[in-house]
Amino acid sequence: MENRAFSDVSYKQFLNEDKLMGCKCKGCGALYLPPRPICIECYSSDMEWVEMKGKGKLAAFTAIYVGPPSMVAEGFNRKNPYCVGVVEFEEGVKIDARIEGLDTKNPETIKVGMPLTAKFLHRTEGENMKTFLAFEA
Amino acid sequence: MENRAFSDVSYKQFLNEDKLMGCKCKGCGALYLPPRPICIECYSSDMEWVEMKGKGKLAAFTAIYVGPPSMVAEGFNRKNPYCVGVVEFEEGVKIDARIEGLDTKNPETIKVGMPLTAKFLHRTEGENMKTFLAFEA
Amino acid sequence: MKRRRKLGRGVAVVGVGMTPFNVYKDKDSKDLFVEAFKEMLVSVDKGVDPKDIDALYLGNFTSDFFVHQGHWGPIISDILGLSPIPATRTEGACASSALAFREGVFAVASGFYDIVLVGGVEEMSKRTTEEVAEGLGLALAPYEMQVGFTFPAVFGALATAYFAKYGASREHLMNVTIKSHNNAPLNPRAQFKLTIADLMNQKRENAKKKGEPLPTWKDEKDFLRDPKANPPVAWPMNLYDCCPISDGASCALLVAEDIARDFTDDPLYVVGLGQGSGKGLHAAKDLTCFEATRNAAQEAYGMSGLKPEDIQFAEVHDCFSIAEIIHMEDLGFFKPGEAYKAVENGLTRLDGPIPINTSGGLKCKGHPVGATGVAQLEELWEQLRGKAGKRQIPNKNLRIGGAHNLGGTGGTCTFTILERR
Amino acid sequence: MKRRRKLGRGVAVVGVGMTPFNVYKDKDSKDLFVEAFKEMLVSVDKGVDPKDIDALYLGNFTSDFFVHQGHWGPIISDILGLSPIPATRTEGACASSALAFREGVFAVASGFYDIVLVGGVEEMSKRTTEEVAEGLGLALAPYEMQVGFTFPAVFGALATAYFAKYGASREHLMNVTIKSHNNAPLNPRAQFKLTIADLMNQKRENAKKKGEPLPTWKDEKDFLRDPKANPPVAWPMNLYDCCPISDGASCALLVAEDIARDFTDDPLYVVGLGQGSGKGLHAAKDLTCFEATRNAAQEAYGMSGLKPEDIQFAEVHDCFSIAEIIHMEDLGFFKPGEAYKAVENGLTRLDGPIPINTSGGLKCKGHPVGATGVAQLEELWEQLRGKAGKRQIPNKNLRIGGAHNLGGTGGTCTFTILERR
Ligand SMILES: [Zn+2]
Ligand SMILES: [Zn+2]
Repeated sequence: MENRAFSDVSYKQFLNEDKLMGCKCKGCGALYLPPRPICIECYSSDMEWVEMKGKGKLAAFTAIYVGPPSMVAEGFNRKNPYCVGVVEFEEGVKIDARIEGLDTKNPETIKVGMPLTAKFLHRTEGENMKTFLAFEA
Repeated sequence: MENRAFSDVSYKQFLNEDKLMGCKCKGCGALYLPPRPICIECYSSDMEWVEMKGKGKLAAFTAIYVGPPSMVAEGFNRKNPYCVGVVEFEEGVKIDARIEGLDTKNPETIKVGMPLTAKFLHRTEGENMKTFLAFEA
Repeated sequence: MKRRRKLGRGVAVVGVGMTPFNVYKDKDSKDLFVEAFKEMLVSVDKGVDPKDIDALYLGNFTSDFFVHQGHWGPIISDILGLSPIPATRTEGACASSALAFREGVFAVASGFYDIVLVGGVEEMSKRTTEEVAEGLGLALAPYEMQVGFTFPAVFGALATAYFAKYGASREHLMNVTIKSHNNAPLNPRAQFKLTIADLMNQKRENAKKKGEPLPTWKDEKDFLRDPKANPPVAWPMNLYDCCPISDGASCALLVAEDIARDFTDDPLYVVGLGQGSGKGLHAAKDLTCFEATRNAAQEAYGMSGLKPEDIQFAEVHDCFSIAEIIHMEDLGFFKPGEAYKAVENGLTRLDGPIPINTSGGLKCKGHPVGATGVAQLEELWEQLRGKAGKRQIPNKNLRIGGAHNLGGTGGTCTFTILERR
Repeated sequence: MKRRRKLGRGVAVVGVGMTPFNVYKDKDSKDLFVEAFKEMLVSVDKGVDPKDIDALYLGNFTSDFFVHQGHWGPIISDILGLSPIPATRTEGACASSALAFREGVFAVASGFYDIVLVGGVEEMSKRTTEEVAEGLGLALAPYEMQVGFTFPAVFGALATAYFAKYGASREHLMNVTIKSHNNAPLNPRAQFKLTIADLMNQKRENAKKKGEPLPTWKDEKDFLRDPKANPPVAWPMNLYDCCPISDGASCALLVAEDIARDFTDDPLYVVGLGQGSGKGLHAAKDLTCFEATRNAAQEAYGMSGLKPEDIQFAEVHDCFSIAEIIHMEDLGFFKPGEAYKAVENGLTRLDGPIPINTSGGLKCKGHPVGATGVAQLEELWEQLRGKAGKRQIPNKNLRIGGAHNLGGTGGTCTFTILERR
C-alpha cells in the first residue's frame, strides 16, 4: 500500500478493494480525499495513506430527473430520478457521490445534514472491474 | 441562386445539385472556392456566384495507406490505398478532393501537374443526400 | 504579499458586435462569427481597417466535441480575411470568451500589439439535448461526472447547501427567473422575448384553442410552482431555473488607450480585470460561494481601486437561477446570505439601485457558451453608451459596469469592469 | 504599415521542467503535470515559493476528445495547489503550449503579473491509433477532413508539391530521419533512444533468434527504403517520417526581467516572440511553405532585431520529416528549395553550423502534442545553459536559440527566441 502513487489510479484501485483511501500530509497534517500528490496547504509531497471510516453527512444534494445517457441506460428518468450529492465525512473531507435509498420523487423530504454511510458499487466493464462510491441513509 | 448565403451550407447544397459553385468579389474580382462571405483581398462583402468548369490539374497528392475509421469502412487499407490531393482549377482556385482512377499502389506513377476532371459522388446519409467532390484522371 | 495589479498600458474597447442569440439551423460557427464581426466594424465610430488588426483571440468551448472540429483560431482568422495574423483559442468552459478578452487586453497592454480582435462563438443547437448535456459535462470537475452529476445538478446541489445555510427556498429563485424574463422582451437580441406573464397567457390561449381545461395559476410564482409547466430537471433546479441551448457569436475590438480616440470619441476603458480558478464541489471549503469569483473580484477591484458599491450595474453569469444569487454575493454586491432577499426586494430590477442582467441574462438572452463572456461586455457597451433602447437603465450618470462570467462548476470565473469617461 | 513589436516590460525564463516523453499507462494528465512541475521547482536556482505564482497558462489540445474531460486550466491549478489563481487553457492544436508560453509572456509584460507558470500536457497513448488519428484530425482545416485527409496525408501532399518544385525526393527526407535518430540516444528524456543503425542491428538480432532469413540492408537508407521495415502511411510519408504517439507534460516559469535575478543568476531572456495563422491547403497560395511560420518568424525577428543567421540552433516542429525541411526555409535558415540540400550536407547535425532538433525532435523525443511547445523551450534552456550533457552543442559561445512550434496543417505557428546574456 505504501508504494502506491498518490493518484486517481491508486484511488480507484483501492475502491476496487472496498477501501476508501485518502492521504494525509506529513508536513502539516492536512487530509485529502481523493489523495493528492502535493499538499495544497504547505506544498509538501510527503504523504501517507489514511483509510476513511465511511461515515458522514449530506452537505448538498440534488435529485436528477434528466440524466446523461449513461444514467438513462441504468433506468433513471423523469419517473425514476436519482440522487447525487456531496458528503462530508466525520474526518472532515468531502466527496461527490451517488446517494441511495432516498425518496427522490419527493426531494423536499431529503435534508442537508442527514447521516450517511459509504458503500461500494462494483461494476464490470469489459475485463475490468470499476467501483463507484455510493452512500445510503 | 442569387439569394443563397455565401457559406458552406450553400456550397454543399450546390454540390447536391451537381454544381460546383465558387464566388467572385465584385469589388476586386478575386475568385473563391468554396465561397467566402468576405473578400480576403479587399474586405468587400459584395459577392456573386460563379460556376466552376471542373477542369484542373493536380497540385499535390498523397496515397493513404492508413486511413481514418470512415475510410476504412469504405474498404480502404494498406492493400487498397486511396488518393487525396489538392487540385488547381483552370480558373486559378484550388480545392481539396478525393482523386480516383490512379494507381495508388504505385504512387511514384502519379505526377503533380496531371490534368483532372471533377465529378460528384452522391451518398445518402439517413434522410439526407451528401455529395463529395472527387476528381478523376 | 502580492502587489496591486496594474497594466503598464491602458486598453479601451472601441467596437462590439454580436449575433442575436438563437437557434440557427442553417448557419455554422463561421457564418455566425462573420455576422458579429461585420456588426463590430459598423460599431466603430470612426471606422477600422481590418488590415490593421494585429491579432485575434477566440473563445470556444465545445466545438471539438459537438462539431468535430478543433483549432478554431485560424479558421476564424481565415474567414475574416485576417490571416496570417496570430489567432489564439482560449478555453475556460462557459467563460471561454471572457478569457479571450483578457488575453487581448494583456496583448495590447504588453505593448506588443495595438489593435486586437477578441470574441467567442458556439454552435450547440444542432445536437440533441442529451448530447449537449454530455458535451457541457466535459467541464465538470473530474469526480463530478463520474458519479452522475450534470450541470443543472451541480447548481441544484449548491442551491440545497445555500437553502440550508441561509433559509432561502425555491420561491426566492423564482424572483430571479421573473426578473430576467421581465428584461428580455426589451432586448431585441434575446432568445426568449416573453415575460413569465406572457408565457402564462400564451399557454392559456393554447389550452383554449385546443378545448383543454384552462390552467388556474394565480400568479407567476404559481405558474413556476406547477411541475407540469415548470418540471424539475435536477431539483431544486427546474426548467425555468436553467438557461437554454443557443447558437451565437460575439466580438469586441480592443485598442491601446493612447490610440483609442483614433477610433471613437467615446471609448470604454478596461479599468478592472479579474480571474480566478476553483476546485470543484468536493474540495470547496464552502458550498455557498465560488472562490474563483471571489478571486476574480479581488483582482478586478484591486486593479481599479473601485469597491463593489461603485459598480452601477452588472451582467452576472446566471446559467442557473441560484448562480446569479451566489455570484452577486461573491462580487460583494450583497453580503453572504443577503442576495436572495435583495432580489425579492427588487434591488436588482432594471429600475433598482443595482440592475443585474439587463440583457435578460443567460436565462433569456441565451447562452452559446463560448460567446457569452464577450456578449456580456456588449451589454455593458450598450448601457454605458446609452444605446440600450427600451432596457436602458434609468440612471443619468451611468459610468461603471461589471461583467461576471463563469465556466464549469466554478472552475473559471472572471470579472471585468468597464468605465465610460 | 505596422510598427515594430516590442514588449513594455522584459520577460525571462527562470525555470523549466518536463516528464520524459513516453507511453504512461498508469499516469494521467494530472500525474504528468505534477511531475513536470516538481522538476521545474528544482530547476529554479534560488528557489520559488509556489504561493508566489500569479497565474497559470496551460496548453492542451485533445483532452476533451480523448479523455472526455475539458476545462483543464483549473484542474491543473488545483492539483498543483495554486487555486484560486487564474488558470487559462490555450488551444492551437499541436502548438497549444507555445501559445500558453506566449500568453504568459504577455501577462507579465503587461505589468499585471510578475510570476507566471506556463506549460502543456497531453495524454494520448491510452487511445487506439485510429482514435488518435481521428482526434488529431480535429485540427485539420475544415475541407481536408471531409475528403479523407489525415495528418500524415497533408504532409505527404506538401512533400509531393515540394518534390515537384525543387527536385527533392524521399531520399532527402531520410536524411532528416537519420539525423533525428542520431541525436535522440543522447537525450535521456527521448521516447526513442535508438539510432537507425541500432534499429537495424536490433532487427537483425531478432531475425537471427527466430531463425528467419537475415535482412540484407546495405545501409540506413536501404533500411528506410524497405517497405517492410518502413511501410507507407500516406505516401511519401512512411512510418519513419512520422512522429510517435506520446504522453507527457512540460512547464516553464516566467518572471519579469526586473526580478529575474531574485530567482537565478542565469536567466534566459525572451527576446523574440512570433505567431501566425494559416488557411489550410486549398487556400494556400504556395504549397511549399507555411505563411503562418513566415509571419511568426517576421514578428520574432522584428521584435528581437535579430536575423536568421543570428539563431545558433533551433528546435523546429518536425511532426513529419518534410515539415522540418519546409519550416527551416520559412524561418530563413535556408533559402526556399535549399533546406533539403543543407540537411544532406550535414549543416543541421549536432556538430554542424546550425544544429536542428538536438533533442531528437518530435520524431524521436516524442510528441505529446499539447506539451511539445514548452518542451522545445526546455531544450533551449538545457543547451543555452550548457546542461545538455552528451548532446551539448559544441559551440563555446552559445547564446541564442529558437523554437518553432506548429499546430494543424499550418493553422498556427509560433517562433520564440531565447537569449542567454
Ligand atoms: Zn501540508
Ligand atoms: Zn475583393
